[in-house]
Amino acid sequence: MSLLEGLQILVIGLGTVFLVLISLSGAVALESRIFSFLNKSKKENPAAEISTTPEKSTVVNASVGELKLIDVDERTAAMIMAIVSDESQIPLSELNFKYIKAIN
Amino acid sequence: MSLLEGLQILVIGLGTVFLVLISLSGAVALESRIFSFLNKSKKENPAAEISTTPEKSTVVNASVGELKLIDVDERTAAMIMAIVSDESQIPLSELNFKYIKAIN
Amino acid sequence: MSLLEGLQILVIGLGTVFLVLISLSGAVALESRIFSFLNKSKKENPAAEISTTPEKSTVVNASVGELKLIDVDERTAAMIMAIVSDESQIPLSELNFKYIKAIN
Amino acid sequence: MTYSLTDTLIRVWEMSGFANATWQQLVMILVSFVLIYLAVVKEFEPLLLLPIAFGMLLANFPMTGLLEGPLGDQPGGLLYYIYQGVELGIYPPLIFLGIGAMTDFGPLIARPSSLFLGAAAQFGIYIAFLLALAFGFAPEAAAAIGIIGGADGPTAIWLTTKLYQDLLPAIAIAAYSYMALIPMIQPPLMRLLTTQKEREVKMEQLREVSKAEKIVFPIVVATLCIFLLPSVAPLIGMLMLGNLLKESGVTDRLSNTAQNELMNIVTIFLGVSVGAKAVGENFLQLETLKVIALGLIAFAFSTVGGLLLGKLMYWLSGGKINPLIGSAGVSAVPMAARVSQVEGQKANPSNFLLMHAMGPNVAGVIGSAVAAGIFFALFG
Amino acid sequence: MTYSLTDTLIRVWEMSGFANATWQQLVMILVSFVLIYLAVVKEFEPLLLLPIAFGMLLANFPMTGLLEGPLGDQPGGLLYYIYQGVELGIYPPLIFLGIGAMTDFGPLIARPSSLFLGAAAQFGIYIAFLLALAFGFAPEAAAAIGIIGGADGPTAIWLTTKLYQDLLPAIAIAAYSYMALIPMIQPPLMRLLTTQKEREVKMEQLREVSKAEKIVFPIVVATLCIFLLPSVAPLIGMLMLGNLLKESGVTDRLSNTAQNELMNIVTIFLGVSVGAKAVGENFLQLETLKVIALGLIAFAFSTVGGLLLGKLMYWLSGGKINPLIGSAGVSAVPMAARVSQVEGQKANPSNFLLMHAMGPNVAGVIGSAVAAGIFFALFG
Amino acid sequence: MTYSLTDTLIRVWEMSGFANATWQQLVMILVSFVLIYLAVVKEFEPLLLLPIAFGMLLANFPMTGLLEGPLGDQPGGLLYYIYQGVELGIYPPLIFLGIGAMTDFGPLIARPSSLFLGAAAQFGIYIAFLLALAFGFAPEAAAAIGIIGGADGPTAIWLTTKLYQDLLPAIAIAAYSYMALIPMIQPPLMRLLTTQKEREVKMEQLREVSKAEKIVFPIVVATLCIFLLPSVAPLIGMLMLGNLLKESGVTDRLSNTAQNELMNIVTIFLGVSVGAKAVGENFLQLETLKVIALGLIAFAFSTVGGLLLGKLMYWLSGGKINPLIGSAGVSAVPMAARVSQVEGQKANPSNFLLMHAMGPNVAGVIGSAVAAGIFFALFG
Ligand code: NA
Ligand code: NA
Ligand code: NA
Repeated sequence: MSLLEGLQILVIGLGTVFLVLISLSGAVALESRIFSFLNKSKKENPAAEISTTPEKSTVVNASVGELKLIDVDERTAAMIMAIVSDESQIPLSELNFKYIKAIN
Repeated sequence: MSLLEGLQILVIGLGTVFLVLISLSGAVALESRIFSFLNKSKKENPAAEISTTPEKSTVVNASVGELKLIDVDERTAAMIMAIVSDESQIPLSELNFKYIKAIN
Repeated sequence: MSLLEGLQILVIGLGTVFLVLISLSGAVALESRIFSFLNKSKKENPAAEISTTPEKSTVVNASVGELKLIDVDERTAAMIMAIVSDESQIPLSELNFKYIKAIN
Repeated sequence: MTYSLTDTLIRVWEMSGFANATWQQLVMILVSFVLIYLAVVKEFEPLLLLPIAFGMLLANFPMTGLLEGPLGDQPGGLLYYIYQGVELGIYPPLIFLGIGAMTDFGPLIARPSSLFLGAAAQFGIYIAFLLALAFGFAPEAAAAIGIIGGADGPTAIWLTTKLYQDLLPAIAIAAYSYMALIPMIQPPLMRLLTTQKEREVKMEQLREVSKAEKIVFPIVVATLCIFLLPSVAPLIGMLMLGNLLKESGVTDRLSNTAQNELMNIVTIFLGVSVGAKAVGENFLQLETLKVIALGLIAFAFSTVGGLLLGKLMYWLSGGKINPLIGSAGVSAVPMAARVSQVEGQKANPSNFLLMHAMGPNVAGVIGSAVAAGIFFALFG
Repeated sequence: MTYSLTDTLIRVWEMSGFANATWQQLVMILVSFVLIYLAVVKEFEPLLLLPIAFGMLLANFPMTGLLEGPLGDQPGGLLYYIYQGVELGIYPPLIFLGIGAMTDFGPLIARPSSLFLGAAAQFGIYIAFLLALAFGFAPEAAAAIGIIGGADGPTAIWLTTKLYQDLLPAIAIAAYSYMALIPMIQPPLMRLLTTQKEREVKMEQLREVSKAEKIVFPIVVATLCIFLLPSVAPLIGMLMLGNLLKESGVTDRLSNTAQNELMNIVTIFLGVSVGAKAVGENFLQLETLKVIALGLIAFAFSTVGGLLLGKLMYWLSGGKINPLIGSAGVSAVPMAARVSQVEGQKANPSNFLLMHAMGPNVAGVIGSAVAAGIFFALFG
Repeated sequence: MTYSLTDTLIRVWEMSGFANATWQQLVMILVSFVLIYLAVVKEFEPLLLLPIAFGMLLANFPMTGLLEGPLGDQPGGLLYYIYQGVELGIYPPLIFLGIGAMTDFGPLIARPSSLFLGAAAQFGIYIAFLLALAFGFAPEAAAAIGIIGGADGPTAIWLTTKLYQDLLPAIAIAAYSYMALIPMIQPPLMRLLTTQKEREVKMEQLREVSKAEKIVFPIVVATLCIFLLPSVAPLIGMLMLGNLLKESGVTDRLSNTAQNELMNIVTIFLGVSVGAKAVGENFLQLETLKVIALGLIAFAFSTVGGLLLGKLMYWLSGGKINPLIGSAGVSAVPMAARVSQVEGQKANPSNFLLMHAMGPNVAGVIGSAVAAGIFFALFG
């Protein structure tokens, strides 16, 4: 293959890379617009189905609701509960935490 | 294949499924009888070899024995110890828990 | 194969096993000498590059340094932190432990 | 070959999907999007349906060569190789190994009559088989369609691969989708076929099952089933090996790997492979719609079969058996058992049928494997 | 055959490595030691370089038969079988499955223009390709050499296997070594090509990206890329499947296995296989040195490409884009992004470019896969 | 073909195991039950013996086709495919990869003379080989039988597959069973061959071994062993790769997967495959009993070899070496080392031999792999 042909491949190749990635960039931008549009119409119409899987956090919140947190923030508490639940293979809903308290 | 033949296969097929699962059910019932019979004779003769692997729970109990549980039930305590042991790769027998206490 | 040939194979085989393992033993001994020699020259010249991966323990120590340990030894503390970090997928450097205290 | 600018651009264009897509491929891509939506948003058995949907997407892009076999020196496409595990019947038994390692047969051992319900709930298999024959399907195809009524994915995939590979994606998708839809399919039939009084029945607590019984169980089941029906060996054999690894208590590391990493790896490969069979020419046929319709009928009649035998057992036992546990015999572990629990509690808030329904539920896995073995013996 | 003492000793000796080693094998063994040193002590991408080095060691011991294919009844050697996963193009896509499951495309979605930088940073691929042609390499070899500039190991291995297997070990070793050397290769070029003022630019915080966008992203990318360039399907397809398994949130167990155990198993096999191709006769050639030199040039020009487009975007955006994030477009995730962060902070201690550089960084993975697809379409 | 009721019932019956079982199959099924009992209740190396026993069970059900190869279009049986990993010599080296990643060679590095004991404890291999010849076995079979004395499962399986597959299950079962019986086989010989004074010897504490030595060790061993004996490459090569992955400290994720998930998956497949070779016609032969008897002799003489060299070293070292660590040279890691510990402590309650015995113990793994390599070089 001559260098001239090689140069053409450089142009075509790099061009195609740009073409594909620019298309992608357009598609991603379009995707974002669509989602932002959908979100807006959802806010106006809150009855529309929204979330994909928010149930998990709800479960955590529910559990947190029954629990006194003393000097511990919710994130830490959720983490601790998740660890215990995961390790003990007991679903969160069946674990009975009364207090999570920072010790000092 | 004619529908008549299909009907025969329905009868034969479902019949065989029942045949196999009823045999299984008989075998399982028989198995249970045998084990219950063996257990009875074992109770009368406690020297006979019984358990397959009861050592694990024994280990846990032994450890729990050395430990004060304050406002914590045994199951929770065992769970906590198992988590720490598993995660730290230190056998339970080498972990030295002094107290497990519910905080309030 | 005659038993005489078998006997020869016994001699050759076991001899080769010994030959290989004795060579290995010599090589390992030689390896140890070289490393011990290198270590000595390093101690005289501490600028030479030494460790392969001591960074990990440093990280742990750094974190432990910011932390009050009350009735808890460093090993236990490190273990607890490692468990929480591993389980919560939060790097150790971002976890903020203030105290680790044995409860009594 | 020269690489002039225009020639190369033309070549790239001519080899692109835009220049080569058939309408079938485009439709299939849309179908795969719908399946992805169902798997992700509606959570229809996502562990298998999502890989299936993505495999379908990949297989329907034009000109990729992903499914082509080796040609001379040139190796085949990626999906061709991954598909071999389906073609050679390897993946489904490995999934069963993992399922066995995850299954507790305790409730079944405690009440062996659960197995009758696990047999009755294969009724829909044969009804759908008969209807499929009536619709003009070949016996092999009819058997594969019927097995949807077993409500058991790996079994359906295994049998379809052996008997009629063209229907593989349709049957797998129908099986997994209807399994996800069990909470919608079963309750109306349960209320239709049972009385309030029947649904209110509280069942006696199950006896505790000893460790030894649980260890012997998989050996007994494997021996008896495979003796009676040798063709069932890959499925029942691996299911029971997995269960033995679990129950023996001495091979925990093998049991854990079988039910986690090995199963996950095989699940990804199995899903993608099955989806990859769904290329337009085969899938976009009237047959596919028939399969989907017949699959629903199969599920419904399996449910009916379980419920009717449940009613019979209610009657024979003098009202000790709640017929609602019959519908759990379709397998679809553990959804069908949960449905029994929910319906039982609706009739009587203090009613806890879950453990009682788990017996028929796991019996249904054995039942549909047996039914598949019979079809394979007859038509394989 | 008789087994007299002397005869057998002679036979053992004649079959030993000492009696059969070629100088090339001895040199290769030394090379493998150097690579082990680099992997272990210098931590040059040890996850792949250590298995590669050990595979090279094993393959260059004399008389082992590890690489021999089956002959009649006699099965082949261990490395022959493990190598099949490379030969058939299976391992690299599986690695991409795991990478997809580990990658967060959020920063890329938040700023889609990152993709331009991911394209520009493939510049070195084509420069090295051109130079390789000039050095007299065949076009297929030149393409494989060029792809080193993609700074992406599995892509380089995949393309080289398809186009020119003789260069496989040289190219793989160059790719992984230069990836490890990114913190040394890039900074001088970054300082050379950017002004202090440019490097000081703080970028606006990225918007948060919703879960739904992240789920749709892999589907969009797979569809668009594979339609435009079908040959890219195994790499981009698996990358995006892995990402979908992760982002969907409903298949966590599959995602975890894909990014951990499956990836680790394949990494061991891939590394050992690639190293095993480095037998003396092929590796100890002037070509290998040329490959290594051209690889460095490729890395340098890819960095330059990314930086130059970064400067253009700085200028077009009125100074809102810090051109230092351009060099992260070479991929080499996440090292190249970290280098951008470090250089940015040197210029302005309150400058945090890491998240901004992650966009071009992951775009670079897509970019080099696309470049590989183009080469495969042209020369495969 | 018609499907009349009676015809089909007859067909099902004719194809069932009841109509086709041979007495050999029934006996083999009983044998498999005994092995399951030994694995589960007596905990005889259950990780391998339980899969072996279940594989034997599956393989001896009549009419399953599990072991049949592909025929025309029809794919082969499940166990046929799983067995390929044994047939092609792939599983045992992968097990060795995992073992290498689990093994700490520190005690061996600290006292290299441990390797002499690891050599001496292969004595039984050659005694059993000689006796097997005397019993009329072919040299290949005699070598495979002898290797039982190596007390190392994967090595025995690997060599037997290469030399004489018919004996595979007998040899594997003997090897794993006697490994489980080490605490019964060795103590009488240890007490017989050593004096109370010898057993009381406390050994000097081992020096600490540096990380660098541990990293270089697998490279040195692989290089030297494979140079001397190329046929040993698959076993020693993978063993040392696993160890390097572990000791390097930079590839922990690979080392973890090698010693856990990969090893577990391969263990299941290896066990089931080996068991599946135990079909009645081959296994229920006088040869099997001879193998089992010769295996015990091999274990005993390996123990004796280790102890006798231990006594020599006791004498040469002026009483510094406790000869009880010699018996640990048979490998059977870590049971044999524990037996040394227990016997040493019986003689002197303050005696801790465990770490001292670990050196010969891991040396024994290398020793038997070397012995296997020699046999393969001579008869392969
Ligand atoms: Na079922
Ligand atoms: Na790149
Ligand atoms: Na040994």
